[in-house]
Amino acid sequence: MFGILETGYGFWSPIIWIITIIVIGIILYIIWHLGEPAYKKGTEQTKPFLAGMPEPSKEAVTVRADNVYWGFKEALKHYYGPMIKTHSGIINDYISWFVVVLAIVFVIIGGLL
Amino acid sequence: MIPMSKIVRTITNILYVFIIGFGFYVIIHGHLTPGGGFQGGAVVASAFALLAVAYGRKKIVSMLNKEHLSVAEISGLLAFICLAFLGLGTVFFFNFLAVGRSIPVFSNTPAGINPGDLNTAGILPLMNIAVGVEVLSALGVVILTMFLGFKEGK
Amino acid sequence: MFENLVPHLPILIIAIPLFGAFASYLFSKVSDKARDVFAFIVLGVTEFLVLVLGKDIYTNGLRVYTLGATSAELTAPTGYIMPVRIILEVDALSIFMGIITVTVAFIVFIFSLKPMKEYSGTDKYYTLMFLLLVGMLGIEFTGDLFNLFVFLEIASIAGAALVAFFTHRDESAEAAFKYVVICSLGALLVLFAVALFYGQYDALNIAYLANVMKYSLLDKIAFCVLLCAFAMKAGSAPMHMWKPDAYGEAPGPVAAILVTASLVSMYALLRVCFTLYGRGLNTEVIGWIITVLGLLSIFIGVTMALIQNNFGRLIGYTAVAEVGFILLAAGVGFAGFSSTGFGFTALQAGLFHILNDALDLGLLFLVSGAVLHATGKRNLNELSGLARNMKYTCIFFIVGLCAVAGLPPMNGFASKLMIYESVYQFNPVFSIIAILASIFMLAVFVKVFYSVFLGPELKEFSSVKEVPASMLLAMGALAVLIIVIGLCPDIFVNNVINPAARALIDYGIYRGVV
Amino acid sequence: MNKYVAAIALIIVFIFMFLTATYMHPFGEPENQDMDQYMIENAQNETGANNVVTSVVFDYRGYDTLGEATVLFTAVMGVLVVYKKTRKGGE
Amino acid sequence: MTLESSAIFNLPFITVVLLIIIGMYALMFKRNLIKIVIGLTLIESGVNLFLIALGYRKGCYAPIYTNAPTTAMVFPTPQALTLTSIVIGLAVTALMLSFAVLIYKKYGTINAEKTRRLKG
Repeated sequence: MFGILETGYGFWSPIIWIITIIVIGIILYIIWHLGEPAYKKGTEQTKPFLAGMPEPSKEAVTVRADNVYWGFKEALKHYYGPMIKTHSGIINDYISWFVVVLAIVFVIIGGLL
Repeated sequence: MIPMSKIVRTITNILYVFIIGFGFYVIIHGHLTPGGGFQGGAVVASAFALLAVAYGRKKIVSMLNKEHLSVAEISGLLAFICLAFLGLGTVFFFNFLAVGRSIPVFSNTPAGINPGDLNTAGILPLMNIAVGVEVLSALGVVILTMFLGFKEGK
Repeated sequence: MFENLVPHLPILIIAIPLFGAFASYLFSKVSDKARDVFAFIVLGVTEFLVLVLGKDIYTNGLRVYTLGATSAELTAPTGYIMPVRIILEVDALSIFMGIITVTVAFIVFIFSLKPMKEYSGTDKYYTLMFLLLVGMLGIEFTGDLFNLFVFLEIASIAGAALVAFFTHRDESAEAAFKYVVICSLGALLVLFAVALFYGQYDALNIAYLANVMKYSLLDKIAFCVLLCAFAMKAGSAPMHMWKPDAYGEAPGPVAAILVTASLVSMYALLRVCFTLYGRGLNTEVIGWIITVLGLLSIFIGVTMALIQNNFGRLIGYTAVAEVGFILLAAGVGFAGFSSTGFGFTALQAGLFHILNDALDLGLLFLVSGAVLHATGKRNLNELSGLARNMKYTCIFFIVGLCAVAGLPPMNGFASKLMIYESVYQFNPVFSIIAILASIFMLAVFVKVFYSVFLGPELKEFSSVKEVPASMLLAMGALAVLIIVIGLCPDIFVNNVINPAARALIDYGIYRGVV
Repeated sequence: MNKYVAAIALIIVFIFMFLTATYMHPFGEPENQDMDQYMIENAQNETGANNVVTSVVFDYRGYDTLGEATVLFTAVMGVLVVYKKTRKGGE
Repeated sequence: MTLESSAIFNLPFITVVLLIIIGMYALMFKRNLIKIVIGLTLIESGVNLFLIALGYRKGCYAPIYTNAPTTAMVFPTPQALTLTSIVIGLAVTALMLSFAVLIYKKYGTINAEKTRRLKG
């Protein structure tokens, strides 16, 4: 049938998925519609309120890409430390890795098979 | 780079004609003797290298024009691929001069041991010449470019 | 008249871009406009021809072209057992890859019309682009091992020169040097393997070699060399390190087409495994090796992508992970070498993922090129809030993001679902790792999306304008392709992927031409 | 990358490459020679060239030669890209 | 099998292997970019020598009809292949050396340990 991909163990149909998304969207729209009607854009309501302090500049509050997964990187320090060290950027290391893989494949296929 | 001494330049003046002549000999006799377009082109390009070394940076720019060499390179390649395209009536790369023998150019086909005749081998000599022109100008461009080095923007 | 041309299409598809490469350099000496028009015509004609050939091959089966013989179908000389000339052999898989290659190249060409005007040396840029296309097409269509080496070198050299195109940047020279050293090492080892075959069987034709193969120790060693060389050129971990370097420093459109170039190496790997060796060696062990390489690539690629700060480099690491998915599927497909069951599904999924990968990563690299064109920056730390001024680019990025991360209903989801399900039959743990990596991938691109397009608008970007229409058109074409494939994956899988996978499994047809 | 691991890998590769050298047919006595024998016998007749190598280079494997000339052309383009004039603004 | 034709006396092939391994050694352990290029050309010469050596037949001459006896000729194909691969090697070497020159211009050094701004 059109739009149904049989994978052999299940199926995937984008059509059904889109119908589901539309239904969910309608429900969300209804919920949004029940919200506070007094909200107005561009009035005093939307201004950020920082305990009476002046608002800092945009440059200061921008979260930079480096800081996005800071906690994650900090938690996996023991994985990322050696990993960054391995990606040393020296061309000799790149070739060494190739030769190591070649040796392993030689031993497995040439030696054991 | 500064030009080399007068002795070197004089010898170069005499020698480079012979080197280029020998290179073209190798190109043209590619289907009869060891050699061919690539080897002959490399020989000719070595004459360019000799000139570049002997005369130095300033003089060589007036002697060899990179643009002209570039155009020669493209025309050699275009000639080569067009020769291949010409066989397309049968098959790409078909040796239409040697096999049908309808056109009396390069169409002799000797058999067995023979001293060799230039008028043989179909499109092979033409391809040799095309490739020879391409190689000599390509190597010439490389030699000139690497010899002259970086040019800063205006 | 046109019917007479169809037998010649395999060579014309390679020779016309090659002619275009030579002639476009001449044209650019006349004027840039003439060159652009000429290149457009040549690429359009190539695209048309490759589609015609595709239709022919999907209906009539494989096509053979003998270069220089008295007839195109005459693979061996009359009354003789083996081929002495170079043979082009185009089956469903080759033409599948060919259509991907030419389409991506066409779109990339349209994209690079505007942004490359700002740099010097555009004449060389287009010539090298054509040559890269020729190299890839040559690898795909050839039926001769030495010829494959030659075209591998053309693709490598053109790719390296394109990586170095931004000579005003310091790092591009370094990236190009690494790229050319790695590629030529791989190509030389391929040549070594070719020499091993030549010494044993005195033949260079893939089909003939597959027929007479004795699977001796020399053949095994040649297989190891070919496997490692092509895996390195495809960018599998732990031999992937050149990939983020090269992709990060290349111009955006060049990186987009280099993705396809590494997928062409993947094609060569599949061709060697399935067609040249087939069931001769222990498929289970080799399948395990390829699978493990794929898993390593997925894991390392995704985790390293998370901490990158350069736009191109980040997508380069995700490209490593995507190649890992393909290797995983191909390895499982090779382990269960059959035309039914999970092995076949995995193989189909791998081929489907090749198609999706070329489109998705191509789109993302084009977006990175567009961002570079608009702002002149690639560092994610310096970018912010571009969605306000670059609405369409932002939308295309969302499409690419969803596709690469495997969010429904994009095409990436369909192929990844097939990979998960078939790999689950092979080994459940692998499947779970792949699913986790896919979630990581989403996290990676959420980071990029947040830091480039969301966030407060900075003063320095307040004057940024949307990129020109030709670039939007190119990105839009890729996005539309992605959405169309995502919405009707069954049509593509049944009509395009299935014959290509069958061409790999039923290797007897390919081998039977000589 | 650990130097010792790399050295051991290199030694393993060397051992297997050495095996290829010893398993290959004895030098000067190839086992199969069908393709080349065909070329030696028929090249002069089919192409008309006295030099069999030239007939192989330009006729039997002419497509390779086209590729080879293209490689040279590509490398020249690459060299020209490297040495190209950079514009004033650094681009 | 006599001693001379026994497999261990495949000396040309052993030379080939040595050339390739020396080239790989240079690629893996030499930090000078020019030496890396030299290592690649060594591998390339090794492979070319391998091809040429495969095409040799004992007591045969160059495959040219001008002078050679028609029955005894060495294989022409490896010579053609080697010609192709030599030209390709030349092209690659020229390109790699250009990149090395460019790296020297930009970084002021050709030490591989110092030319690694792309890492991590």
